[in-house]
Amino acid sequence: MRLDELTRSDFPILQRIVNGRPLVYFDSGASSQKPRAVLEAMNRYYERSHANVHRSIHTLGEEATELYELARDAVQRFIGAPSREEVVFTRGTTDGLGLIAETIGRTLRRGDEIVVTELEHHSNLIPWQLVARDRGAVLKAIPIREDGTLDLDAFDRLLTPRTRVVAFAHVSNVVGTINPVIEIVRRARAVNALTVVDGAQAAPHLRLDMSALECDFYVFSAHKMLGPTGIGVLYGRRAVLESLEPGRGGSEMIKEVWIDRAQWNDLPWRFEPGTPPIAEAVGLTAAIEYLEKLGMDRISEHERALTRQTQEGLARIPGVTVYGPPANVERGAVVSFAVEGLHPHDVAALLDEEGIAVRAGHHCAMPLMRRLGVVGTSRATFSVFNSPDEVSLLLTTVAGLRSAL
Amino acid sequence: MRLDELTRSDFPILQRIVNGRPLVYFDSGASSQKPRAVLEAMNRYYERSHANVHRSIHTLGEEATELYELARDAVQRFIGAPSREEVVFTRGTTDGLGLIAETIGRTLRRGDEIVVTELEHHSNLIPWQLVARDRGAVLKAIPIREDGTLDLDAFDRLLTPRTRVVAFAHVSNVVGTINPVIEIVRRARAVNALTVVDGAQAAPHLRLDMSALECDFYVFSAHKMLGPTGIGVLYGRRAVLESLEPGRGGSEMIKEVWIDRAQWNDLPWRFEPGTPPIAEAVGLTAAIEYLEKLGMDRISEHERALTRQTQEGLARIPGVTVYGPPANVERGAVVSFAVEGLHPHDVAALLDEEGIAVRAGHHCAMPLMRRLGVVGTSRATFSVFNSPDEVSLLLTTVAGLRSAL
Amino acid sequence: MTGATPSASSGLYSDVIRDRWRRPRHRGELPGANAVAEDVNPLCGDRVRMMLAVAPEGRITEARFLGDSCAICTASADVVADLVSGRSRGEAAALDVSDVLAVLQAEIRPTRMRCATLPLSVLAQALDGSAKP
Amino acid sequence: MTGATPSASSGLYSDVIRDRWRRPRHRGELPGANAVAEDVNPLCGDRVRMMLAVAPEGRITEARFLGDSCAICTASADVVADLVSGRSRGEAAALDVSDVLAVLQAEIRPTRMRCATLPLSVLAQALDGSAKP
Ligand SMILES: Cc1ncc(COP(=O)(O)O)c(C=O)c1O
Ligand SMILES: Cc1ncc(COP(=O)(O)O)c(C=O)c1O
Repeated sequence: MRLDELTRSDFPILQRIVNGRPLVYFDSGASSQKPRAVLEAMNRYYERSHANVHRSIHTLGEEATELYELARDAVQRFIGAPSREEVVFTRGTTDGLGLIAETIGRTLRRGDEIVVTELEHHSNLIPWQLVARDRGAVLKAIPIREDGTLDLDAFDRLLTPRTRVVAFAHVSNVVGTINPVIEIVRRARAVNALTVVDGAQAAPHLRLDMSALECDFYVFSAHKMLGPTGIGVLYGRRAVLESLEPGRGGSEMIKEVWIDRAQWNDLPWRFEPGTPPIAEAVGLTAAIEYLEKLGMDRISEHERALTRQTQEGLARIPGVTVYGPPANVERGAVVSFAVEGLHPHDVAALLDEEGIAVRAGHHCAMPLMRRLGVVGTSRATFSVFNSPDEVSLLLTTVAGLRSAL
Repeated sequence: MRLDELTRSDFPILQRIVNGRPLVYFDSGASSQKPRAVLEAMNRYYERSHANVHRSIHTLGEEATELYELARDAVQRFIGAPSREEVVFTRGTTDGLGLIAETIGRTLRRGDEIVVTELEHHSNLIPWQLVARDRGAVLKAIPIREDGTLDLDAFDRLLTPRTRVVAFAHVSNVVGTINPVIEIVRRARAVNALTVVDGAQAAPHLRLDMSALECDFYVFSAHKMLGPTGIGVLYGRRAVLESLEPGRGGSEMIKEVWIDRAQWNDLPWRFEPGTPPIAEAVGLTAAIEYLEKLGMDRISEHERALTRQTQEGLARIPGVTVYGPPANVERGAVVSFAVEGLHPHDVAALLDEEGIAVRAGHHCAMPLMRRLGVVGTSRATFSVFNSPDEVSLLLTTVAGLRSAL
Repeated sequence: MTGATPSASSGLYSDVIRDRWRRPRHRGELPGANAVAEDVNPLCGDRVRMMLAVAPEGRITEARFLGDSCAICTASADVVADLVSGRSRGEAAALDVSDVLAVLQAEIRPTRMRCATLPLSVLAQALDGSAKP
Repeated sequence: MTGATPSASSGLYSDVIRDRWRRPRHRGELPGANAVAEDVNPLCGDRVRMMLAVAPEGRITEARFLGDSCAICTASADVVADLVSGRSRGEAAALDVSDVLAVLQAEIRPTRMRCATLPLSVLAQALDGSAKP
């Protein structure tokens, strides 16, 4: 059975009728829908076991703590992290990237260099801008080539002995480029720079293995991978996490506190101030189990087929431009396109009239938009429940759009 | 009808049997339980309307954005904030306090002074320690008197022209003291210091009115006020919010972005980087509606009766010490106590044997513990569904404890 | 056309929007403009620039716009330019989104409302900026 | 008592825990201790100090503890002091939580496990610190 046939009935929202048509949801890249199992796990938690975690002796507190820490084990397994202490729960990708930028930021000196790329999401750019401004560091960006891939020769020229951090997306949320993580990490290592990978668009779609990637940090959000809003993950290599002072303070992350000073807690809690997103962690466990049951390789294959169908189909429509790597290159589950004579907003609005949800705009990647020479694009992104028929509907609808306005 | 009689059936978790007894949950101060209406609102959201917010043209995106922004209106009304732009969603009290400490922190200079109190939760202490360390600022604490109230004369002596921030809890999470916010704000204003109020233990129990309190910032968590985990609120006076550079970067909080710089978005989004906790905002709306339907004054009254019953009852048991203000002084819905010859952990564990959940330990207030001369306390906290019978059970069980170990 | 009811417009966009999007009357540079502003819709990156020629006594003699913008935003900008031409500075400042929507003959959904209002806020900035000296 | 099965202990705490909590054998200062460490359980603030007198050839001649700690932690510290007395430094370092639990005759719930293990980690720190010179 195809993956969509297997999974559609697990997603309650797919019963929605939008403007008289069955919902076709092609916006999982912005935020995915949730299978029933995720909602049920959170409900069960709230209805049976909720309490605050970690500091509690009573039964509910024990159950909540155990469920919360089981989520850490699930994530460790899901991303192939060497140890559970390397899995820090955050509030999302933006939060995780901000946390790590601030934390590394404290160690930077005037003139140190941070390298990002031209295709970063703002969440992997602005935190570094703030750090660079505060510390007097220099921010540089690896340029991209016409086809949306990174110019690695230019990267080599940007690297210097002052390069302290290289921060980049695993998969572009606009053009779908899968960046060569292992290769970039290798070159960054050669100058002793730390590597921070924004995995927001990779975690939902690719099998991850931290031991193979060898990056220092890897960050993603649950809400894009069938999990709930409100929680994300920061993976950090133990040796590096241990060497860093926590960037943010609060309860849970301390061992002992005086008015004027505090002693930090052990990993991973040192980086988790305050009451964590507990129900959300339980939901994330359920999302991971759901993905694992389907199998990440099978998911990649399914989404790749939809992506290729979309890319090739759109490219055949007169007046439609497709951005990013050519169809024979592997890419993430995302296709950005433009329809001649129509603004991306209007494309999205007209598709919505047919029940089709795509995203339009700058996708939080304004520097990339400038590089592509557009204000925005229309973007279709895919998940396990999307079908080839839905893609066909998108293609015929887009083909009719130019006469629509 | 008493409030507990009215509400008990709304809380699914109260069906729980713990160690053979019906659950008696006296740990709402750590995290409250959730009425069915909150869980249903989140489910409905996920099953019908989920999408990412703000940047989306399609129908689900519009619905999600509307629901998310309606939560802002609900909070504005609930706390009596002059305008909706002053309501910033965070991930919880710790997150909000950290955010505002970092944000104010950027404006501090060497020798500037920050005043906290001796009874702060670590979440309103460590962020200021980090800021003080980074900026070379001086951190001072208002001492407390024997009865757990602040020594306001000492406060006056701590205030100087260099005082830039006064950060304090509205209600102590350990001894229940209700601090005189209006009075403290008045004195802080006199030296032009900003005021930051930790309302984590007040929001669930007291009617709030920002216009009356006149503090600059007020921070709390949804999970302690019948709402979900993963979301909190930072109220900030508009003029002050507008004068501050955002402390944390990411998507959503910008208007325009170049590789080396960015232009900030309008309030309140300027302080909300990344995908927000959307479903959690929907849950918070439902929690607020639930509280409002019961009426905050009625809630205060109900919980105050339980608190007084507990305080007076415990004080009559030989060998039991109750901390904090005397019974004739108003306090929050919290009673900390000690049983002679028993460690607080063991008190909690022995009560749990009878199905009674209380918290034991330092309650994230180690400096206060030191001041009280204890390692920890046992602590009972109350919510709308707690009954006088449950308190009676607590009292008889505690009375039997000294022979238990 | 101003006599038509909103229901006369079919589908997502009104005929006025379609028409003004295809053939805006006031799009282009305005050499000699003395009140100019430009802003961006943070939600999508759309950008609009309003250029006004204001006579010494305060009358707006001509208005033009430029923009990378969607149909609603473009049509709105075009209508705004229309409405302010020949008006006094004060009359222009009093312009409000309902005036624009009345001409557009359209119901705008909440998330697209900023598309419709961006030209108005750019207009206000242009009037503001030029008022100072 | 070591022959009794866990089920012989009733309720939440085993008889061994109750007994060692009421009357610890090794609680108190140890003047002349030459391997000392102290640590805190971050979850609750409990604090334990282990003091060892280590003879030149490496044998632990005496062990004592001090602590603000709950019944489980106190009993565990008392058992640890018992078990290391007379052992070599290497034997002491090999001690593990199962050895302590065997003596305590108790099932410890996950959230209380750190109460039981804190004395062991303090022991390890004491041995570590003294090993260096
Ligand atoms: C007074 C006070 N401040 C701050 C906090 C921290 O709240 P949170 O853990 O939700 O961030 C709490 C609760 O733990 C509290 O009681
Ligand atoms: C590549 C990339 N990075 C970061 C983010 C930000 O994730 P979040 O909004 O969950 O913090 C996103 C999604 O919006 C993304 O696609």
